[in-house]
Order: sequence, then C-alpha cells, then structure tokens
Amino acid sequence: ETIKIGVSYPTPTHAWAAGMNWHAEQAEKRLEALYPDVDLILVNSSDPNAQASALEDLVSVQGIDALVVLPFESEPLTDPVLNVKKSGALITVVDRGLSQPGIEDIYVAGNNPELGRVSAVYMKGRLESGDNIVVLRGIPTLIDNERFDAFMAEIEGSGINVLDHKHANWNRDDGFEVMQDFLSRFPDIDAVWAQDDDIAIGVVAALKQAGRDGDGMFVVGGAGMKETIKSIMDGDTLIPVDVLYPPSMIATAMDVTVAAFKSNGPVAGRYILGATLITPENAASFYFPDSPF
Amino acid sequence: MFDEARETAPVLKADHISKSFGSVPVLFSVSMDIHPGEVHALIGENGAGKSTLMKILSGFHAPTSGRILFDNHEVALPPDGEAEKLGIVLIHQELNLAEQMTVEENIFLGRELTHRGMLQRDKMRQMVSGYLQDIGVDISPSVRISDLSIAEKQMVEVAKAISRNARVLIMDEPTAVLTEAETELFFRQVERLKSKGVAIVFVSHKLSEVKQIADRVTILRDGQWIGSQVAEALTPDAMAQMMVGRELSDLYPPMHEADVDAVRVLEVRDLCASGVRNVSFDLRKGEILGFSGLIGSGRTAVFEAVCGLKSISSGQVLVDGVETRFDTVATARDAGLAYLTKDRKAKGLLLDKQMQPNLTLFALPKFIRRFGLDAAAEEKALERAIRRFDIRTRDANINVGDMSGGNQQKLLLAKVMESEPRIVIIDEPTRGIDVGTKQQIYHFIAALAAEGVSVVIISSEMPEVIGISHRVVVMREGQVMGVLTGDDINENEIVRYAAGLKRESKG
Amino acid sequence: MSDVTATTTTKDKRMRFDIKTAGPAIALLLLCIIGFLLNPAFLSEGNLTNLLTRSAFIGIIAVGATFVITAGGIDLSVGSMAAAIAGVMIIIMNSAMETLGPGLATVLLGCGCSILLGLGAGWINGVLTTKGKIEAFIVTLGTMGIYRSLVTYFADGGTLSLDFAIRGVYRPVYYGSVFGLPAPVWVFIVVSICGWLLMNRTAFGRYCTAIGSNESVAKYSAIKVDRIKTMTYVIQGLCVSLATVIYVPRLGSASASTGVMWELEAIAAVIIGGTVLKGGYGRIGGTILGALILTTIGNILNFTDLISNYLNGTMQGLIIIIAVWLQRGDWGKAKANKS
Amino acid sequence: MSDVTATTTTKDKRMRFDIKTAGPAIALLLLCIIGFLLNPAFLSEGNLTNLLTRSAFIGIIAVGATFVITAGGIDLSVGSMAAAIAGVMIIIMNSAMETLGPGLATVLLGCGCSILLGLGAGWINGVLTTKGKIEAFIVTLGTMGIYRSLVTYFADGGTLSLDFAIRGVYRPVYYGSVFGLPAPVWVFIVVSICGWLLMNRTAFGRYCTAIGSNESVAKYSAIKVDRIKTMTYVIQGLCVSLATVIYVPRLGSASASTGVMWELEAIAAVIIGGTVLKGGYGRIGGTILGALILTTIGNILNFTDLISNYLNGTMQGLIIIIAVWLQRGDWGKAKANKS
Ligand SMILES: Nc1ncnc2c1ncn2[C@@H]1O[C@H](COP(=O)(O)OP(=O)(O)OP(=O)(O)O)[C@@H](O)[C@H]1O
Ligand SMILES: Nc1ncnc2c1ncn2[C@@H]1O[C@H](COP(=O)(O)OP(=O)(O)OP(=O)(O)O)[C@@H](O)[C@H]1O
Ligand SMILES: [Mg+2]
Ligand SMILES: [Mg+2]
Repeated sequence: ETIKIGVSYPTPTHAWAAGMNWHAEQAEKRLEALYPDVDLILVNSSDPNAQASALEDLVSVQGIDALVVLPFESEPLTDPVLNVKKSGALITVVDRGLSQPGIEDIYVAGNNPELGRVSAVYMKGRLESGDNIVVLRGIPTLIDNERFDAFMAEIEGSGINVLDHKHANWNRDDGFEVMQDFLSRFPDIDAVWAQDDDIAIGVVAALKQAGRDGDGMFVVGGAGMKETIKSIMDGDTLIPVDVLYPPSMIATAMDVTVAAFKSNGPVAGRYILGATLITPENAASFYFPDSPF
Repeated sequence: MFDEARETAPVLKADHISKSFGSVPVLFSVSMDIHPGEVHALIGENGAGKSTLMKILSGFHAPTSGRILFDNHEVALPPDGEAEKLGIVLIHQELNLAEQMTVEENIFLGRELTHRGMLQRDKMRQMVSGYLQDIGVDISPSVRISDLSIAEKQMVEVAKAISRNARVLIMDEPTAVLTEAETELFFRQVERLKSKGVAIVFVSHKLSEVKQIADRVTILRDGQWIGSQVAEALTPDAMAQMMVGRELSDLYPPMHEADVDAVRVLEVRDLCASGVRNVSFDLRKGEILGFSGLIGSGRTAVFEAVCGLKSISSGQVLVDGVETRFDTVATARDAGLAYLTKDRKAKGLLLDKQMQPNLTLFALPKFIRRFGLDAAAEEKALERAIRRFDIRTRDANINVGDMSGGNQQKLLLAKVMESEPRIVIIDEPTRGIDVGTKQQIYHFIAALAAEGVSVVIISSEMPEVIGISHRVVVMREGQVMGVLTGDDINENEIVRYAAGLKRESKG
Repeated sequence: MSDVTATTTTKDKRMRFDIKTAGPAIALLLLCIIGFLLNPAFLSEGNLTNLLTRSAFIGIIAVGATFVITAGGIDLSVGSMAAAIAGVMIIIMNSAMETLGPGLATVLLGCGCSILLGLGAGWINGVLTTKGKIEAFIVTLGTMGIYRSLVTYFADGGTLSLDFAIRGVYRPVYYGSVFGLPAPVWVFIVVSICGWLLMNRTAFGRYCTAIGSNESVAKYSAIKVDRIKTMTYVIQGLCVSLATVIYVPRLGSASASTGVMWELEAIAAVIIGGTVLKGGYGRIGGTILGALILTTIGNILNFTDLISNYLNGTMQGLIIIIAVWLQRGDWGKAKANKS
Repeated sequence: MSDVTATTTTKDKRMRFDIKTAGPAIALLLLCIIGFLLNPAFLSEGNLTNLLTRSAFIGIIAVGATFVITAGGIDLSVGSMAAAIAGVMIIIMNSAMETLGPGLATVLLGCGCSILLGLGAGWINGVLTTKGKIEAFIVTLGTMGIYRSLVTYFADGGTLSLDFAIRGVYRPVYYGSVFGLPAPVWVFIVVSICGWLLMNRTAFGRYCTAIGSNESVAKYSAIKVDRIKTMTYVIQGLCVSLATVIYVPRLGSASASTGVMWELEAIAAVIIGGTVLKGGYGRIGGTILGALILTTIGNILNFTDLISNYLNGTMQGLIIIIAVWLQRGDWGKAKANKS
C-alpha cells in the first residue's frame, strides 16, 4: 500500500510563497518518481481557519501517514496539528514552530531573528553613527515582529537613527507608496531596510523616481528572490546584498519526511537553516533561474 | 344606439380582447373603438378591468386573444411604452415617476432632446416650464419628484402626457387626487387636445366629470363589455346603474346630528410645522370633521405632524384634554389615533407583498400571541376585511401591486381600521373607488361615527366633504381660513375660503 | 367562490415555497454527488461531521446577516468583529485565569464578555447607521477597519493565544460531541431554529421585511424603523459573538488574519440562499443551505488534485455563480414583472 | 408669483448642490490642514504630485463604479480584474517583444489588449447580471474569485514581470510629466471629465439614474434597461483597463496581491462622494473627491509616527465614517421625511 504524505502550506500570494510552492511541486515530482509507493498530496489554504479545515480533510478523507505543514500562524494551528498527530501520523513542521513543544517529530526552519540581525550587522558595517535609515516592515505578524525586533536590537547603540518604520505588507505597491512618503518626509536617508525583496523592488522604484538613488544610498531586502540575486551577481550597488530565507526549505522537509519512511536510520530532529548573507561572491550558488522566486 | 354616421374612422380599436393573468381571466372579449377628436370615457367598478384594457391598448400588456387595430391595421403593439413612438400615450393609474429625479428629467425620460449627444437642458427646462404653466401648476422643473405632494406628482404626469404629441392619449384616473379647481384646468387642456384631433380615453370614478367631458362612454363590469353609449344620453345615475348592475340608493348616508356637548377628543392649538402655520381646531367624540382646501394647502401636513410623522416646531396637541406629543406613529396608534395616507403606493402598502402581511402590518401587536404571530387570527382578519370592505381580487395570492387601484385603496382602509382607532384621519378616503363602493365606505364612516369614533376626512372631492361632514375646516397656505357648520357647508362657501376670498377672524 | 380561492391559495403558497427552497437544495445535492464521485470518502461520517462543524461559523454569522440584509442594510464588519471579539475574549480569559483559575468560571466569563461585546459592536453599527444617518456600507466598512486594526494592536502584530490550561476546559465546545453531533453543530441548529422563528413567526421578522421592502410604508405603519434596524445589527453582533465562542476553542488564538473575508462569505451565503440583497425578502432556510454550499465547495476542492491549486478560486467563483443561477428556479422562463 | 417661486427654488437648489459637494470638499480640506500641521512637508510639491498620481488608480476605477452603482448595481471584481488584465498584458507584451521588438508597437499592443480585456470582462459581468438575472453581488463576487485565481495561475503564484527592455519605453506613461502634471493625473482628469459629461450631460447618465431610482419606471419609459445596465459594467471594465494601463509601468509587475481591496476602496470613494449605494443618484465630482480623500488618509498616516502602526486601520475607519458624516451636510437638523 502507498505511503500518503500530506503537504499543507499557505496559498502563495506573494513571490516568496510562490517560490516555496514551486520547490514543493518539484520535490513532489522528484520523490514520487523515485518512490512509486509514496503519494504526496499538496494542499494550500488561504487563511489559518481554512488550513485547519484542510488538515482535517487530509486525515478524514485521505488518511495520511505523515504531514508536512508550514503553518499559516503558529498559535491557531497548534491544536489542529495536534489532532493530526493523534491520528498517528508523523509530523514535520516547517518554518513557523508550533506554540506547544513536542508535537512535531521533525522541524525544518529558516531563522527569522537571524535575518533581522544579519541585516543589521551589514547596515552597521556600511553606515556610520549619525546616519539615518528607514524601515519598511511586512504584514503585522509574529515573523515580522521577530525580524524587526532582532534588527532593532542589533542596531541599538550603533548611533544609526531609525527615522521611522511602517508596514509595507511584503508588497511592491505598498513598498513604493510608503517609500515615496518617507522620501517626502525625510530629506536625508542613507539606507533602507526593506526586510523583503518584494518591498525592496517598490522602494527602488520610488528612489529612482525621486532621483535619490545615488550618493551611496542602498537598500537591503531579504529572502533571496532570483531577480535580486541576479542583480547582486551583476554588481548592482543599490541592492548590494540580500539575506537568505530560502523557500526551498519545504522541499528539504519533504525529503526528510520521506526519508523517515525509507531510510533505516533515525531522522527525527531539528534542521535550522541559516540566514546567509548573499554577496556578489557567493550569489551564484543561490540562483535558481527556473523558480518563480 | 351607436352614432353610426361618424365621419371619422377609429384610430385605435380593441376587437374582442380577452386577457388572463396566468389562469385567471380578467377581460372577456371586450371591444372598444376610439376616434380622433373624441373623449371616450371608460367606467366600471373596481377590478372591472379598465386599467388592464388600457395597458393592452398601449402595449404594456399583450392580449391573450383578440386583435388591436391601429389606423385600421392589425398591429402587435411594441412593449414597455415604445408604443409612444406610434403616438399612443398612457398615463398610468399608479404614478410612473422616478422619485429621485427632477420634474424635467422625468417628463423627458426616454426621449431626451440632444444635440450632438449632449442634452439640451435649457431647452428642455423651458419646454417643461411651458407645459406646467399650460396646466396651471406652479412647480419648478428642477424640483425632485420626491419633494412633491401626490397631487403635484399627478399634475407632472399630466404634463408629461400632454407633452408627448399623442394621437391617442389614454389617462387612467388622472383626476383621482385633484381638486375641482385643478381638474378644471386639466379639462381645459383636454379640450384643447381634443380640438386638435387627439383621441382621448379617460378612466374615472367621478361620474360627474365623465358627464362633463366625455363624448362617449364605455362600461365594463367584471371584465365584460356592457355597452358603449353617447354620453349625452346618460345621466350619472344611469352610468352608476350600468356599472354596478343595480339601482343605487342615496350615495350619502343620512346625517346623524353631531352631539355638540360631546367631549373633545383631539384639540390642536397653534400648531406650527413645515407647511403649517398656527393651525387650531378641535374634534369631538363621534364627529366627522372634513378638511378642505386646494392642493398643498397643508391639510396633510397638519395630520402628519399630529401623528408623529413630521416634527412640530411649536404648538400644542391635546388628546382627551391631556397634552401629548407623539414622536412615533406607534405611540399615536397606541393612543388610538390612526392616519391613512393618500399616497398608497409610496407610503401605504408593500406592493411586493400579498394582502395578508399588508393588512395586519399597522396593528401587528394585536396579533401577537405568546411572542409569536397568530397565523390563524391573521387569516381570520383577512377574511373579515375582505368581507367588510368588499375587496375583490380574482386571485387572492397576487402581490398587492397587481391588484386594481380601487381594491388597493380598500385594503389600505382595512389595514388602518385593524387597529380599531378612536380617532381616524382618512386622507382621500375614496381615491380611485367606484361609486358603489363609495357608498359603502360613506355608510361605513357614518357608522363608525355613530359608534363614537371621531373621523377626520381630508378630501379634494367637495361633494364628499359636504355630504358626510358635520363640520368642515378649510385651509389655505398652511393656515385655517375658517370652520363651517350646518348650512354653511356648501361649495360656494368652501371655495371662497379656500381661494382666500374670505377668512374668519381668529377667535 | 371565496372558499375555493382560499384553499388554492394555501396550496399554491406551499408549492411556491418548495420551488424556492429547492434551488439551493438542488445545488447542494449536485455538489454532494460531485464530491462523492471525486472521492467516496466524501460521504464518510468523519467528513460529513467536519463539514457541518465548519459550516457552523459562517452559518451562524449568516443567520444574523439575513436579518440585516432583509431590513435593507449590510454589514461588512462581521469578520473583523469576530477577530476583535476573539482577541478580547482571549485577553480576558488569560488574565482571569490568575484569579479564577483555569476552570469553567473563566470560560464562562470569556463567553459572557464575548456576547456583551458582540451586542455592543452590533449596536454601534446600528446606531451609526440609523441615528447617524450614514450609509451602512460606509459605517461597517469603517468599523471593519477599526476592529481589524484593534486586534492587530492588541496582539502587537502577532497572535493572541489562549492559555493552554484553559484550552483543556474550553476544548469540548468545539471538539466535543452531544448525541453524536459536534457541539458547534448544535449551536448552529439552535441559532437556525431561533432565527427561523424570529424571521417567520414574529412581528420582528415581519417588520424587518416591511422595512426592507419599503421604508416609508413601514414608517407609516407604526413601525419604529430605526429601532428595528438597530436591532438587526444587534442580532448580527450576537450571532458573530456566538460564532466566536465556538471558534476560539478551535484554534485557541486570534490574530489579524482571523475572520478575513468572512463578511463576503456570510453575505454570499445569504444571497445564495435566495434573500434579496436590496432587502424586503429574507429566507433563513436558504441561508443555511447557502452556508453549507460554500463550505462544501471548499471541502470538495480539498479532495482532489485534479485542478491546480491556483485555480481553486476559479472553481469557487464558477460554482457560486452556477449555484445562484440554479437557485433562481425559473430557468429560461421569462419573469417580466420581476425585473 | 410663479416667477418668485422659480427663483427661490433655483437658488435653493444651487445652495443645496453646494452643500452637497461641499461635504466631501470640506472633509478633504480638513485632512489637508491636518496633514500640514503634522508635517509641513505634506504640502510640498513632490508629495502633492505623489498624492494625485496615486489617487489616479482608485479614482479612475471609481468613476466607472459610479455608473454601476448609480444604475443600482455593484461590482466587486474590479481589483481582481485589474490584476488579471495587468497579468495578461505583461504576458502579451513579453511575448510580442520577440516579434515586434521592445518598441512603441509592443506597448500599444499591450494597451490595446488591456482595453479589449476590460471591455470584455465588464461585458461578462453585465450580461450575467442582466440576461442571467443573477444578483450583481454574486456575479461579481464570483468573477472576483475567478480573476484573482487566474492571475495567480498565470504567475504561478508569484509575480509576472515586464521585460526590462519594454519598461524603458513604457515608463513615461507612469513617470512622465506633461505641462508639469504626471501623465496618470492627466488620464484621471480626462476620465473624470468624460465621466462627468456622460453622467450629467447625456441621456445615458439620466437612464442610469432612472434605472437606479426605479427600474420599472425606466422600463415603462422605453429605456432598454438591460442594455444600459450592461453598458455600466462595460464602462467600469474600460475604467479598470485604463487604470491598469497606467499601473503596469509603475513597477512593471503583476501578482496575486495586485489590486487587493481596490473594489472596496473604489466603492468607498463613490459613497464618500455622495452617491447612494442603492442607486438612483450619482455624483462623479463627489467620487473624485472621495478618491482623493482615501488616498490622503493613507498618505497622512505615513507622515506621522504619533499613532501606532497597528492602529492605521482604526484611523482610516474613523476618518471615513467622519468624512461621510460631514458629507451629509445636515448636521443635527432632523430630516423627517428622508428616512
Ligand atoms: N399583473 C397582474 N397579475 C395578476 N392579476 C392582475 C394583474 N393586473 C391586474 N390584475 C387583476 O385584474 C383585475 C382587473 O384589474 P384592473 O386593474 O384592470 O381593474 P380596474 O378596472 O382598473 O379597477 P380600479 O378601478 O380599481 O382601478 C383585478 O382583479 C386585478 O387583480
Ligand atoms: N417637509 C416639508 N418641507 C417643506 N415643505 C413641506 C414639507 N412638507 C410639506 N411641505 C409643503 O407644505 C405644503 C402643504 O402640503 P400638504 O401635502 O400638507 O398639502 P395638502 O393640503 O395635503 O395638499 P395635497 O393634496 O397636495 O397633498 C405644501 O406646499 C408642501 O410643499
Ligand atoms: Mg501527488
Ligand atoms: Mg384601475
């Protein structure tokens, strides 16, 4: 009989999630070709409530043996995942940890505070005390808070002024508009932390429109969008670096989960991926031209 | 009987028209011909099928069987008012105006004058002013319809119809809410059109008007054609008899003497509200008090203010000698006051609902039993109302909007009477009601008064006010001009007060 | 003659009623057949239970929305209101735990507060609409933004979560079963019955219909229009709070993404069920079927990977349109006088 | 006597007209004053230009929505429609580049396709509503889901990006200025003027009003109700495609998050401007002010850090409600017969 593995994650509505979806689909094809008795079922959901419903359906209808889940949010999905575990399935949690320890058998994740910290370290390296930066944040969520808090903690005491921070919702349009307004408001900005590559694209457009993209101004995004990595490879100075938050982590999780059924050794455990700083030197190894992200 | 030697051929002819709505027949093989330059009146009881026939003759309904001949050619009239292009224009019994739009916009709706795609607004406004002046009403073309009184709306409909260069002008009860003065002006326009060779069809329940203006009369009863006759040969009584199918006794009931010592149930002192200036009057137990006046004289406004439908700026209202101010209709109702609006379409009935919910809506608390509505009691109430007010529908399930105008009016009366009021104010009690039923309603009102209910009748039909009121208050421009009693209640006096030629000194 | 008419009347009425409800019912039946064909597990007891339980949220909210819409209003704030109520409820329960302990008392306190908040929030919407004379669309669009941002604020951008100790006590409200049916389904049934009675068997329901049908007629018929309209929003608020009471134990948390789009789903359920958006005609039975239809669509789409996940929205959109088209129940026949 | 009345009436009307438009104008003025007090840079030329340019999207769409709403309809699909059109436009231009090269021809082809798509999408909404006799709310809720999921599908969940070679040619449509005003603002002005003329100076505008005011009156006046209603959706589609044509060169991309919530913003702009949601009364001038008000609110909130970011939605909601309350223009006065 086949081994059924459910894979549940949020509906891709922005590029990073689309990249994750792409990696998941690639992994599904690869693993199903490799192991004919493995069936991976990919489901995406548009909000935590829908994801909880999808988890119920995976158990009651598909009768899954294992679950790979990237929770929409940690808190609300803790109980639903616990229910899946009670059905006897192996649980792999990706990216956002559940709020109760010990539910998951396997944990694969990026590192959100590290992303903020690495960005701040880079900023400190390029800027001097008294320089001004602005911050464009994501959608108000735990992830955003973790990144932001770690960033601010690292910046603290460096003498760099954070003029203001606004939510740009990991969205290009909002990034553009918020940055336009920051530019009208603050005559002197030396650098921008955009936290995310999508926001960064909007920020760059606003800088270029206002003609304030010179004078060593730079923008730091995050996540590792292929266009951004490409332009880093090409030596762009406006976005000189990127901080990795790899969407491929879902594929890693699927690999590990299948391995739990197929390999003989124990695979349970925690796999934390780093928040690597991508620079022109190492960019080539993070570049996937076929991925949508 | 027919005037066989007519020199003109009929412009429009209904030939054995029958009509059923679903499985319910309402017209049975009716024929009627309309000649240019004549006024052809169509009369019949409520629900006889007059409006239906008129709608068929103007293309709004298709006949189930029978032919329509236009200029002696059989035609299938285009639907939805497009027959206007052929010169056939209908004024609907129920007003057909877009409330949020202005007078000018409504009059030209569907046939705006444009120049290179742009509206010629000034030209249209001027033309509308002209039409309105012709029929002698003082309304600005740029007023919204929703700001007009129902009579003014009716005049707008008339202006709209007159503006349309009609060959055949069909008017379904255009005078139902008009006072005699306005009707006069209106008839002058009708005469003018007639002399220009327009064929005019005129539906009315006011038989004296029919007598006055019609050249020929066609009578319908229960959807059957009863006859077409030259108007000169008919007296109003004869018409009534042909319509109803029996001899009508006196239209008005014998007047009970009012008890001058009866308690005053309603006293109004120096009432001011929008459209009302310093109005004072009182109403005794068991009295029928008529209110007369021209259009817009403020009669409606007085009672809307009294019943909590309109805010009062100053003055006193005393019910049973106790000063009261109703802030909602519900409190007025609970105190025994009920107001019956004349605007049954916009304010009276839910047209998209059936009779049952409409009937009990006003007095609904009466039908509550153990938190829920008592369906059996409601059903009984409907049966009783149908009997009591002689409401006739061939299909008891149709929406109220599909009922004949007169039967809607009866339902409205029944609805208000469900609350068993001690004081009832009836605005235009017999609007659109046939003579036979009118008689019943007058007797009904008289009986109410005899039981001790106080009744206020606001009416534009002077004979009606004169025929049943104990006293008559005449208003003009929001003020009370005088109160008539006894032999003073006659047309002459009322007209003189209403026109402002005479005024009682304030006492 | 009069007697004959009366009898046909009642019969006719019953018949028409049947056809009208038949529309959504047929749509639901077709969906179930499709679901079964795609995967026989669709009709498994477990799945049907899940489906019913899930419908409860939207269903309960939609019952409230039926009143608002019938009386000619609209409420766009329900989703955010649910989120805000859930958030405040969680804060209250977490802090009450210190004094009351993680027991029934705490949960009851939370539920009581939820109900009060729901009534209050509904009342605010109602008063702004009626006394403030501001279009319901704008009022509730405004409060939608306000509630949504308040929950973000309370949660400090993250998630508010119920203490795990309380969850144990509260869990059965979502996960427990009574007589074989999950608790939320019971709540849904009770709300539906109450709603149906209120709409069809009381003066209040009649008043809502009358106001939606013609507000000035209602006013002239001694109906306290403003009060009744406000009441519909209060009922809507109550329904939202009840839905929240059974929602919180499901996920034990509230965040800015709780209840997103519920307003549109609730309104869609109401209209799929045959209530007219402009008011004057409300059908609770249809609303319940509408909620079941919406949930079933989502459920079926989780059942198959025949179509790209990305096209879920397309399927959903198509099915909603088709369901409403079926619901009209007069395919092809011209309905000249209804337009 | 008649003359006297006529003059007072006209005066009255002009007065009333002034107050009616004055409402949104006052609200906008107040916002600007607040903005200036918070930060004088608010009134800098750069910021005002940004503001106007940003308003153009919602403004152009809202002009179309004014027609739909005036005629008694509603269109929830505009945001998704914009996203879908932008997506298809980008795909077409990218692939046309191979044959036509990255020149004007490609851009014109893209814009042409956008307009055709907009007209087509609007027509579909219109026909489903009128011929299909399905409630506009449901039809457009359905197409909203469909378009949104189509763009996700085309973009494979991610972002569709315009080739950089084309961007150079297309850029001026967003970033270029003519006589000191950015190109999008010119488009907005032209659309507004056309919309105003169409609404107030042509028979079509009157027909929309008549249909929204009373559909059967319109029908009985030989107005082709279905055709006019369909036309309003087509106009809406055209406006959406024009907005898309100026949106695409801004960031050169489209994704599933493009145009989210634009439908609510557009409807809010229309209603803030004084158009009545139930139809029968449409004001293009008000709509334009409404769009400016909405954009200004967002702009002001970016100009201050006085309030928590999380409370943006609260401020937005409050300001919208207050703006509409101002717009009523009859503060305190009882309007008994209007209720
Ligand atoms: N659309 C409709 N559907 C069903 N029945 C209808 C419809 N229109 C009219 N009827 C019925 O046809 C009959 C004739 O109505 P009609 O309106 O022609 O009467 P009428 O002679 O104009 O009466 P009134 O003097 O009261 O206006 C009535 O019984 C009415 O209920
Ligand atoms: N809310 C209002 N605001 C301003 N004027 C008003 C208002 N209501 C009524 N009026 C005016 O008050 C006058 C009296 O109107 P009302 O409807 O009471 O007259 P009526 O005697 O009943 O005549 P009709 O037969 O035309 O209804 C009219 O000129 C009307 O325009
Ligand atoms: Mg698979
Ligand atoms: Mg009639």
